[in-house]
Amino acid sequence: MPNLLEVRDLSKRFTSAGSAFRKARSMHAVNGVSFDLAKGRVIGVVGESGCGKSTLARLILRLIEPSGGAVHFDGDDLLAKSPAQMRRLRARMQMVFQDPYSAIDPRYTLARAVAEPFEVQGVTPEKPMTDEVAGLLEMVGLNPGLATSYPHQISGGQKQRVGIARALALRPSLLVLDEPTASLDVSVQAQIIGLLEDLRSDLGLTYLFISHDLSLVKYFCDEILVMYLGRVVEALPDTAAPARHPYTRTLMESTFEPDPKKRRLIAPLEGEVPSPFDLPPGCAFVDRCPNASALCRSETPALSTETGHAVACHHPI
Amino acid sequence: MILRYTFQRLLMLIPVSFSISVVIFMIVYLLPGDPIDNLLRVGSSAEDRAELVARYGLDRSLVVQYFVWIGNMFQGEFGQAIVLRRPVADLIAQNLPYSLTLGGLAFLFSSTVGMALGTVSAIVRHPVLDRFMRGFILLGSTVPGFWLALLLILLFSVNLGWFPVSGAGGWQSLVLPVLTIGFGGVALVARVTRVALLDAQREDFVTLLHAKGLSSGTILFRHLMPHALLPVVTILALRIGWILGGAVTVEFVFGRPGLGSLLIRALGQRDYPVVQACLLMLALAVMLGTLIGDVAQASMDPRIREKKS
Amino acid sequence: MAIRSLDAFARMSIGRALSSGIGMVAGGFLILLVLVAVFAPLIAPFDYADQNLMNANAAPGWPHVLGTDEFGRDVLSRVIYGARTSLSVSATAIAISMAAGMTLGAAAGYFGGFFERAVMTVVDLTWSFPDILIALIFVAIIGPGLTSTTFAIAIAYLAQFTRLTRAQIVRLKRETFIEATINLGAKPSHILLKHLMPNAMAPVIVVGMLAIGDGIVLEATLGFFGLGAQPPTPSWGAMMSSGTAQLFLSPWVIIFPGVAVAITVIAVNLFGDELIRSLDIRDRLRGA
Amino acid sequence: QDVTVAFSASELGATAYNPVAASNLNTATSLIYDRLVEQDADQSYHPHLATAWEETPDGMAWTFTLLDGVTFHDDTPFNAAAVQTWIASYAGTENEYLVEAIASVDVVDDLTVRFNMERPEPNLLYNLASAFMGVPSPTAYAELGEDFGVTAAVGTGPYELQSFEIGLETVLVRNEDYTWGSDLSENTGPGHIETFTFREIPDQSTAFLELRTGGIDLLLGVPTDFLAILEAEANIQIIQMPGTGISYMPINVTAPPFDDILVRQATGMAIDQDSIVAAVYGGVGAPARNFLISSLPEANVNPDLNVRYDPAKAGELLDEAGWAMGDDGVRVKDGKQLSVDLFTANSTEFTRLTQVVQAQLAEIGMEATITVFDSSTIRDEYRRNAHQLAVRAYDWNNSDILDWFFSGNRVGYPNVSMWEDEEGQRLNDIAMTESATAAERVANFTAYHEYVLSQHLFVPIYQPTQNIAFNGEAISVPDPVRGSRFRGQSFMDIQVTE
Amino acid sequence: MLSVRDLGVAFGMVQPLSGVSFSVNKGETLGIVGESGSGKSLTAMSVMGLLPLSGGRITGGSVEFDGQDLTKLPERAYRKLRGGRIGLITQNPMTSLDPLQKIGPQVDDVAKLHLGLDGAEARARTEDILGTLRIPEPSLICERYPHQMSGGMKQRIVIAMALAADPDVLIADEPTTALDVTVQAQIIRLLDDLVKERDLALVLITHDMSVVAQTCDKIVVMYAGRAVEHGPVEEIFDRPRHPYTQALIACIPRGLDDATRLTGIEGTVPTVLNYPKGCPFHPRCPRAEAICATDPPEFSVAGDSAAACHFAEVANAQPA
Ligand SMILES: Nc1ncnc2c1ncn2[C@@H]1O[C@H](COP(=O)(O)OP(=O)(O)OP(=O)(O)O)[C@@H](O)[C@H]1O
Ligand SMILES: Nc1ncnc2c1ncn2[C@@H]1O[C@H](COP(=O)(O)OP(=O)(O)OP(=O)(O)O)[C@@H](O)[C@H]1O
Ligand SMILES: [Mg+2]
Ligand SMILES: [Mg+2]
Repeated sequence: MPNLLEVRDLSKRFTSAGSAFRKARSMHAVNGVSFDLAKGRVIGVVGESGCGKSTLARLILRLIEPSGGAVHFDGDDLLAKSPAQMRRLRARMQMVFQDPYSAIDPRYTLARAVAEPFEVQGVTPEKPMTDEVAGLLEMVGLNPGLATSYPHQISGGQKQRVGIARALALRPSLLVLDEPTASLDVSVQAQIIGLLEDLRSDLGLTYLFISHDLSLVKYFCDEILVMYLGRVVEALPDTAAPARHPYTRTLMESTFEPDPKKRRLIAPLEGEVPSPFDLPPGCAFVDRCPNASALCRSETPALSTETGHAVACHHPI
Repeated sequence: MILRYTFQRLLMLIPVSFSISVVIFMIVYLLPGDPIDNLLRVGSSAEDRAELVARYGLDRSLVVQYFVWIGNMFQGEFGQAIVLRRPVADLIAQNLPYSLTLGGLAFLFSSTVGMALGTVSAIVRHPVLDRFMRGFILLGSTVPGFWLALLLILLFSVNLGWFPVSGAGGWQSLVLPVLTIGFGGVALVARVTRVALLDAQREDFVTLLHAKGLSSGTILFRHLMPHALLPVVTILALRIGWILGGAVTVEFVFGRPGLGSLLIRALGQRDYPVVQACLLMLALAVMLGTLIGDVAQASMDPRIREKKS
Repeated sequence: MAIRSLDAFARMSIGRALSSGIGMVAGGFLILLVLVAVFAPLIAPFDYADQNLMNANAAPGWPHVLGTDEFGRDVLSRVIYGARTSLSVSATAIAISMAAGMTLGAAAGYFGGFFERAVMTVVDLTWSFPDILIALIFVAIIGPGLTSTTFAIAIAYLAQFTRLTRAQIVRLKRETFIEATINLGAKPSHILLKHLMPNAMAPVIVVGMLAIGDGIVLEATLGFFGLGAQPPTPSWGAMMSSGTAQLFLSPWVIIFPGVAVAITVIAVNLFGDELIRSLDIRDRLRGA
Repeated sequence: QDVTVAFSASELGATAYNPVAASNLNTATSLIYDRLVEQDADQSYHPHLATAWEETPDGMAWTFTLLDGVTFHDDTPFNAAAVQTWIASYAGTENEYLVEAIASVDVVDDLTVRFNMERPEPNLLYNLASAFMGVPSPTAYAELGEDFGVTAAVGTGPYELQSFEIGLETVLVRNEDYTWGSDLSENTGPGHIETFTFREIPDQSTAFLELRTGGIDLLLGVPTDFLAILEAEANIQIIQMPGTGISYMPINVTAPPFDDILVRQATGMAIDQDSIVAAVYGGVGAPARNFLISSLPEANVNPDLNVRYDPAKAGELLDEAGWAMGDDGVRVKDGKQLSVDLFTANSTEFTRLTQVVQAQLAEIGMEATITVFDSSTIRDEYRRNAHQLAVRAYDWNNSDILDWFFSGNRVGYPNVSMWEDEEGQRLNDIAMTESATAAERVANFTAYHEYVLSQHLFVPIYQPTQNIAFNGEAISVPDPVRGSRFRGQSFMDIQVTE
Repeated sequence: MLSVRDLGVAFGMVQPLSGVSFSVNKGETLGIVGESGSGKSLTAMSVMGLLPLSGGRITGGSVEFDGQDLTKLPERAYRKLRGGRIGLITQNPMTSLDPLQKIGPQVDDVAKLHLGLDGAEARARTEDILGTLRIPEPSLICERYPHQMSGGMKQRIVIAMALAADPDVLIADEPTTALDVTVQAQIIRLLDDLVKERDLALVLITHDMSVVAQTCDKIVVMYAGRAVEHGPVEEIFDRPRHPYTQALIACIPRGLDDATRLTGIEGTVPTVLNYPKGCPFHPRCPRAEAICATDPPEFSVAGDSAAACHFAEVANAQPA
């Protein structure tokens, strides 16, 4: 399978505005992230809040400008595109957002929201617009009768479906899903995940799936990237692969099984997540790592280029 | 911490003050008419005029005039009033106390009464009281000041004879002006207090305070009030300039001196130095108000203290 | 822009505002008032400028229902025509102020950075300065009359609209749907005109509505200083400023326009409150 | 023992108690300073600091004998030397015109001075009686310089300046040493009242209420429209005195359509002075027919020149001038409507009067648009020649006011009519400088006045009365009031009622 | 220790909670699970007697604590219990502390109020408790403001406040929802330890079935303002009898045994304003019949557990 997406050494540095009294502080929200995503695959990105997952998604879609690195989409170097070219390209790479509640303009009817992609791209759909909209709504499991509703009249799960319909309107090949179910109830989350699975097989979509829920990622994805404070610390080639980075291990142990018979002994409390503004030298996980050594404190481990299962650790398990 | 913060805010005011001073300086040149004309004897010659122009330094370039002016201002040297023929500083010194007393009292009145009303209406959620408050607040923003002043005079001075109609004599002469200015302020402060308290009551931490077993009174005074104070302080601080200069109407009706009246009068007579000095004083008050507001907020709210420093 | 913005959403809200009891009464009164102002020549029983010195200061009665003033002019007719002046001055001023404030605020909010800081500093200053002083300075610069009153009121309220619009834009810019629309490949103009502005508008329009009330009061105050409408054009403010002595001689000359101002402003406020409630934008008004 | 007085509206805003240099003085000035002579209501002159005077037959010298034993508030003596320094101090001031005719002052002896004249000046006594010729202490005057009249004011008057807050109030305290009151007052010794507080109340309505509620005891200058209300109040008494001024409407002769004398004449005939007196002023005061108050002999002009209401004639004149009546009641000429600007100052009295004028102009087909200005801006407008018609008033009881308002030297302001005319200037010069005797002066001014009238430069409207109201329960006021105005001499006789 | 019987709550005309029963003993953890809006927090508020704050009232049932019915307790006495013998931990640590006050005094208050300690004693106790919660350098933390701390730290402070007066019952309303998984694990462990060490009765409210499975002894499943099933945790997970419970368990993605496919539950969660008549779940229930739409089901007891379903027995026959 050819790669639909190739991300190389992507970085983003945020700088807080300094003033006469305060030094400008900067942080790496995303630091040297590289991976490939083959057509038709689903890659999952997990990590704790603030580790840079959403920033990564925005960088890939070039919604924000990276500080370094490269993104190739279907062979095109995205960063070399002019704004106008970029706008056209967007039709092929879409995103579903974490918060369905604010993902639709409150003044737009669902029909108008779903038709907006065509308007924006200047594309005339094959069918009449109303039919096209109805078709899209049906595709995501919504009653086309809802077309005249406003967002505030429908539930969160339904809003998320509208968000997906909008993203799919222009037949993209890549869909970036940024925690699409995080703000939904479990029963609704299951609906949406089911829908995404169906769409993937029906439309041959490629997904970049972002989540903080390891079990969900394991359920949904083919490969998994584990991020910690802006870096990819481990790239699991498949969901069954055993964790080799201590952080991934911690993450897995913190995830409970939905089965009272499989209770586990939770490891005792460990240190705090360091502030991204002043990371310790060396490995960022060092303060919470049981295996930390002097080397870990001085040298940042690189993501091993070892084929298949890459890990950024001096002492992988 | 607070000192440092205050100092930083002060430094930040420098560029702002500079731009304001330029604006003020320019406003005066936008005014039609010429104070020299007011000053010239009728039928006097061009030389007389040139002489006066030179005497007041109006013949130099605007930039030079500006720097001379701002330099003088810095030394507290407000110059000589052209029409009123006395040091501007004297005029300010004469009028400012009136503005400060009136403004201060109105300020005190509207903040205390307003906060009390707002608090009561926020905690006693009674439909009748609610309607009364709404009506009162509405009235406060509805009735033009001069109109209210007239009605107050009619009632308290003419019919009841409790307070003098006008003037700046003893405390009695302050009552009606303070009431007039304070009325709108009371409504404003009451509204802000009420909203802020109701907002604060909805915060999660309040639930937890109740869950700790604290009494409603303790929660109100120890925890909710500080939160309600924040916006009230902001509003009040912003109104310092307002109260000093915005009392013109009231000063006019009650025949009181004050910064506002002085400004209006000087404006009418095109007395540049006085206009400039008055505007500068007001701008200073406004900036001081913002500063006080910011510092007060920062001293009450650790989050602000940190974010802004 | 204001008319176009009356989309289905806004119509719904106005409908909802009108459907509450208070909202209906207040809204009905305002509509009536506008009609009176527009059709003043048809409604007013007399010419507002016709003097009849022999019948000056006549008490309310017949044919002068609200009495006559010191020139024997019909007070009712003057109050009716005064609605015209007061409403149109205030509404025009607020419209100008709103247009300018929205442009400035949107630009400041959208572009941010130094431009934003510069705009906001200036605008904040005009805000914390007493509005009556701003008005008086303005009148001093361009001279008395309705034009200058209009501009003075417009300037006095500029800050409010600028701040509000900016706050809305800044808030909206962070909303997911904006990012989503950018991600669809939308141009900045599309974002600004189709999403940001329409969404920012609702609270600005409501505040504008409320400001019309304040504008009427400010017009009245300027009238009190003799700086508003020039005689014999009636304006409520000018009529109210006839002085205390008039309260003894012919109180109706002062009382009726005063009552007109009070009722109108109260109606504007009540209706505005109702709109705020039905648009559910109370929180959005607070931030600014 | 304290009496509070409110100034009349026209007296507000005096910036200094400096009779020599100030352009604006108020009644309190007349209590701080004494004048050499006083003028009574019948225009006769009475001795005060000068006990006697004598004019040489050719009018080229005046000798004044001064009162003995007079001291200034700073205890320096009042004598011939003081008068000499004082007259000299007018040089270069706004009020220099008052002493223009005096070439030099000789000290004859300690209590005798001689004024050597440039030219005969029949108006000299009038000038000396004016408030602007109160005598300040030369020592203090030299010492204080610019501050004279601001921080301190030193005269010989019955009251001393205790405090002066500009625009607010002036407090005067009794001069206990005073024994030299003029014969216009009953009381020539120290005043009956210990302290006079003069307040500046800008809003007439407020002043009225203050009087009504006892906040003030005496209100100088009651607007005529308040008279009816005041009369209804039991405790308030009113004194009416003949007025010393005229309300009128200057016409800008340089601004079309008023460059056409026919239009100007017609405009004059549009104003119904009688009905204005009756309706606007409730019959108090008198219609003005020409530019001078009727008590001045120069006001007796050829009756044909007096301005009278005659709308029919006005219409004819306008027709003749080519302004035909249009359908909407506004006259038209060459497709242009007869629309003019009518300026007025920002005070209730003026705006009222102006609105009536506006309505009366409409009757003859002239549409006037009113603009209300504050007094300073309106002056700028005149200077800019931006006006057409205006409603104004002046307060002056001497015919030299004609020179003030119509001299070609003062076009713009105060010559609001913008009138420059050779013949007019010639008559003006004669009247001002070439009259040797009083009778000659009257004749010259009458001629000038008549010429001015013939040019239709203004429309006279109204001669107000001076109205003084006081709280009869608190004070008593001399009756009848002597002097041309209610000032110093009358205050001497004010007493507190028991 | 604490037992709730047939609790009902109303706000004006709406009745968002009815028929909730459960009980919990010392050393026991009770889990209350349910989706958003199902009434979990309302239950907690009712027990704390804090409903009047939001304008609600208890319309029926009882809340028995240590033998007395709290619903009849006067406010003054209730205040002694709150924070004293019953502690509350709220959902969002970010907003649960007064941002304008330092941490120390906020925690001190509890000991001062309920244990009658003076300032220094209360502070000593505060530092002590913060220490047991493994907060480093308690004395320094006491001088900090809430905004200076991480979410996990704040949640521990809230727990410290709940523990300061040595309560018998702790009610934790979604104590970990706002936290990251690693932090969640720490907090859960902490609560677990506390139950064991202090012999606490813990009511753990959550929407996360995995958390319940990890920590609870008993659970109550809530749906649309009603308890639909309750019983020992193993039993409910092994043999859920209510179709809703079954569906809920089926909704959990189990990454490792990748056999099932997630479909979710058809339809949407009803809101307070349109709670269905009869069985609240019937519009979404695959097994619903006519009776479900009309008659609210009674609890059918089987062993220690009970399910409110007309077809509980049938359901039990074919576990999910
Ligand atoms: N525009 C921005 N300016 C400054 N800092 C930013 C910006 N956007 C994100 N950050 C910071 O970058 C870091 C990563 O943020 P990001 O939103 O990518 O995290 P995340 O992994 O998506 O977290 P979550 O799970 O909470 O969504 C955070 O510390 C955040 O504060
Ligand atoms: N003050 C109130 N007035 C009216 N209804 C209320 C009020 N508070 C809560 N409700 C309603 O009661 C129902 C239960 O709310 P509750 O907060 O207990 O749900 P929850 O299960 O805790 O949900 P979540 O998981 O979102 O916290 C909700 O549908 C809510 O709409
Ligand atoms: Mg994110
Ligand atoms: Mg809850």
